[in-house]
Amino acid sequence: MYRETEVIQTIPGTDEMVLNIGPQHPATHGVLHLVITLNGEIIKKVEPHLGYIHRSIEKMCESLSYRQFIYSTSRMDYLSSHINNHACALCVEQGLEVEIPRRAQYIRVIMDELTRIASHCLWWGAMAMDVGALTPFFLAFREREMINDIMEETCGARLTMNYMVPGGVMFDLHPNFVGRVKHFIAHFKSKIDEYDELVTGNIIFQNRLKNIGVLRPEDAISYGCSGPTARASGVSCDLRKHMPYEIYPELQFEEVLDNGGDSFARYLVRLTELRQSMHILEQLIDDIPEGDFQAKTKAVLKLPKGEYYQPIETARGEFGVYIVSDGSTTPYRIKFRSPGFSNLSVLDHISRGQKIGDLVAIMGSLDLVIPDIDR
Amino acid sequence: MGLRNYLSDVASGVKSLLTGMKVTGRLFLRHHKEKITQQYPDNKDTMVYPERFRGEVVMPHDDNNEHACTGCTACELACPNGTIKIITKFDVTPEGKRKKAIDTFIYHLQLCTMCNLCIEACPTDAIKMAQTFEHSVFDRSQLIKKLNQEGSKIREGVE
Amino acid sequence: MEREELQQIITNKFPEALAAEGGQWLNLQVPANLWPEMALWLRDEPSLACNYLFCLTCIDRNPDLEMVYHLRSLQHGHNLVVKSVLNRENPIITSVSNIWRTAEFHEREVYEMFGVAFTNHPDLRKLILPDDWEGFPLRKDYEDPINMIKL
Amino acid sequence: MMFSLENITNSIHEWLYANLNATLALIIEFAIIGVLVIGLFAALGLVLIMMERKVSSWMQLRLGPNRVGPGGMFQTVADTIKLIVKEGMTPDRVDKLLFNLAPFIVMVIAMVVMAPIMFAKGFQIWDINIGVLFVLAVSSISVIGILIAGWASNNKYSLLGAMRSGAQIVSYELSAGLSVLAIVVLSGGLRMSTIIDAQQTGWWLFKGHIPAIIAFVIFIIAVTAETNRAPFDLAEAESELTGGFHTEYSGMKFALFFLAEYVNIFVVCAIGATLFLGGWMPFHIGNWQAFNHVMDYIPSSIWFFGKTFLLIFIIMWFRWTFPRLRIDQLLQLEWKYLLPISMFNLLLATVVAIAGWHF
Repeated sequence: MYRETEVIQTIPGTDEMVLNIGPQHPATHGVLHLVITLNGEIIKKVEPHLGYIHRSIEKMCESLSYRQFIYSTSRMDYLSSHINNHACALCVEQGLEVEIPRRAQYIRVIMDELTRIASHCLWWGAMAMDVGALTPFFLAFREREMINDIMEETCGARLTMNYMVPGGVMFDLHPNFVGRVKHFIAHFKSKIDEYDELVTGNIIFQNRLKNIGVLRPEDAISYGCSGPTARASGVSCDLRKHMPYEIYPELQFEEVLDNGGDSFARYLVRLTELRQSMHILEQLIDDIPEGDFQAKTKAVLKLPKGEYYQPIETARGEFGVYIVSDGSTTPYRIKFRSPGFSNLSVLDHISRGQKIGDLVAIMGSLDLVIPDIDR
Repeated sequence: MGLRNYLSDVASGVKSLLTGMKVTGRLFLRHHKEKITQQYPDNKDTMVYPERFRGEVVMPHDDNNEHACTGCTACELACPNGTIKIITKFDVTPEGKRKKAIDTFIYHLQLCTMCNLCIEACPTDAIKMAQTFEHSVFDRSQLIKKLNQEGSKIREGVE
Repeated sequence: MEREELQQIITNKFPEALAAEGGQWLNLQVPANLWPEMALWLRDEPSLACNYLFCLTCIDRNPDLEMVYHLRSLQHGHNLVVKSVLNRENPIITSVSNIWRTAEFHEREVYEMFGVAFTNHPDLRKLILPDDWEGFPLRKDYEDPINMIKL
Repeated sequence: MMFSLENITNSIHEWLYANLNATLALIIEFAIIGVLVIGLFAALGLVLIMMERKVSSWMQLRLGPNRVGPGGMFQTVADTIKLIVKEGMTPDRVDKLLFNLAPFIVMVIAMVVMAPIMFAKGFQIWDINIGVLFVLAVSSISVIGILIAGWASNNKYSLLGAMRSGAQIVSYELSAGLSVLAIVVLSGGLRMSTIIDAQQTGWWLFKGHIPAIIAFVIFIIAVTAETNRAPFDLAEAESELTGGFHTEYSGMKFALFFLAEYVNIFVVCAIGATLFLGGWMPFHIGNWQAFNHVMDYIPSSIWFFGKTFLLIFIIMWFRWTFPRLRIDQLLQLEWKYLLPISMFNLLLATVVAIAGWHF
């Protein structure tokens, strides 16, 4: 009746065992596969195995024209697809040397900031869910849904908009757009305090994140971290300030920095960035200049022979588009420098010695989007 | 000193927890007024679809079963995924000239990413995006669509 | 720092580094054997302090392979592109993962996509592709009749 | 009172003993009780799962289940039917005996704990003289069921979940016991009926001064942890361990774990209601004769279930508000905060009881 069964294997000679987290796991938000070595609850090593959603977008883009390849970047970091498209459009414009109409610049920046808010909202909900609180997720979606509706009305899609085209934007703003954004700002201002009450101040939440996954500034730089992940370690790297594009130099906003370096600092930086994005939106929404929304470009775009790199600040960090052109209608080589790829590489370094629950919290605070990592 | 810290820790911790419970308690009492989810198939009649929403490429035909597509294949070239395939034929006009026209406008919905580039590329506004979005079918071949209707021809005056 | 000034400093130290004309940033062509020494110097030289490797990739310049390193100095705010041409048949270059840790992942990606072998890399395995994958997908001569659909 | 559960049980008891011989009567009584407990078990599962889903949906501004029956009332019935007809899978490399045994252990323990609970005035299965002690003793066995489930599954997630659960339940048993002891000291008895009778003039929560209030708070926290509920749901920890100790379970075996969880909540809340809120005792205010009289008209079973469900609601409220603790924080909370406080509190309660400072 009783049968001797195989027991869970440990690494010979140690008390350590290997645990596969993912590719299907609630905490990995997608298909990230982590092979972690555990001693009890303590993490000894984290080894990411990527590629479950690798589509080789870089190779695909080599056969697409400069208008066509932009859409594929929405499928990388799908939470900030506008900003990815923006980077591609900017990179092509850099090669074409076209002047973008001022109205288009305003629209682009507004869309970028709305996307950033939507992305951070989703992150906030997912982060709270990672540490076990389920209600914030729905509150975050309430706000995100408003942005999605605005996007749907103006851009025609909710997630993968493909609204940015070389030379400007695809359509003009919808007549309702300004009113709806203003309504959103007023709504969100009253709700963001609820976020603080429900999650930020909560002692369990704070204890789960404080002093967990501490990333020192020199490590953040060495590992190539960018965006809120690096800024939470005190590394000033906001490309909107350091390598400004569009109308960012004219705007009043602060680069959010924190010196904590732990998960809670990353959390606070993102939450403050939400407020900064609102501040940017408030400056822009009232005086969008009249004019063209798209510069005149040729039907078939050809970039002069050369190399173009365009970095942009997405919700997750520095997204770079590196186009090598041989003068034909399609790029010779495209490299997408995705923020998630570098931010993921730091995971092993900062989660060693922490517990499984902490690993989940650290992954949440790094705000990883898996298609962005795999490309 | 140690005891005092200990007690103030406990007090501030409890306070933060009660603040959180206040928020969810407030939401609980407000639940009948505010709903963030929708009963999707039930509210279909009252749902408003934004006119720019991109669900599927369609070719509008007027009452005389005429469309505006000249068969220039600009959309086919603009499409990044090979979604559109246009088969052209040559019509003979009343004046006896041979004129290029579409025979079949094939649209592979299963490949389409709704990027809107074909609509932007179309010089005659012959195709547009429809607001439908329920495209699930049991057989993938049903997603290959012929956009021009049977017996349709090009509208007069469209070049 | 101005581009000319930057070029001056580097070519004084490494006369073999050839600066290319044009491009948005200073573009240097470096022999592969010189690269590890130069990389360390680029990071540690206080006037350059290129401490942030933000992009590492490879280009298949048929027939050669070309490694591209994009460097930024977070203190001084200048950017720098370093390139190194490798032999297609036997592409070997020293890893810079001990200088910039981010290179560890990026080099693994380049290794599987282009087949560039990085010496001194701590863990040179395939990162994205399955372990039994054959061929280097991002090379121009890569053919895969099943997975690549020509439109 | 015209309607009383006490009269019904007494008349059944007398009729059985008058018409049948003693052994047969006892067997029939056992059978009746067995059917009632299983019925209550099923009914509680359905009601509590429904309640959980509605409470969670309302706190999250969702609609919640609303398809099956009016207002989604029969959703859990439909779910239960689904779980019953599902294939009960036993994975290949598990320890089959223990794997299949574990859900039953957990369920049986949840049922046994119901024995000394007084559901209404005079309506109780077994007024055992160590009532409270019995509950504490038996409910702590449930950790064995969880440990067996986690070990037998031969899954690393299950094992981690079970080990966490073991550490957690064993620790929190202490402060739950100590907070219960505070009330035992005040009432002067372990028997459930003694404790309830001691609250004739007022519930312990109100007349027990500070020690009773502290004991109540600690009790609620400790039993939340003991029943593996969020924020102490480390044994399941969905975002960390996918399903924790029941990762490998499906179908009816999973349903038994699920039901046992909810019945355990009911049981601990019933104990809480009995100890701190006077069980079936109506709410009385000092000398307000008219008010007290109106309160007396409400049946005792409604008082009991009302109080129990209030406590269940609070525990559900916790779940949908708080993030989960980490395992070391969980143990830290117990050993650094709850245990010292409850020990001190027991001392305080003893002083209050000896000095007779309570009302």
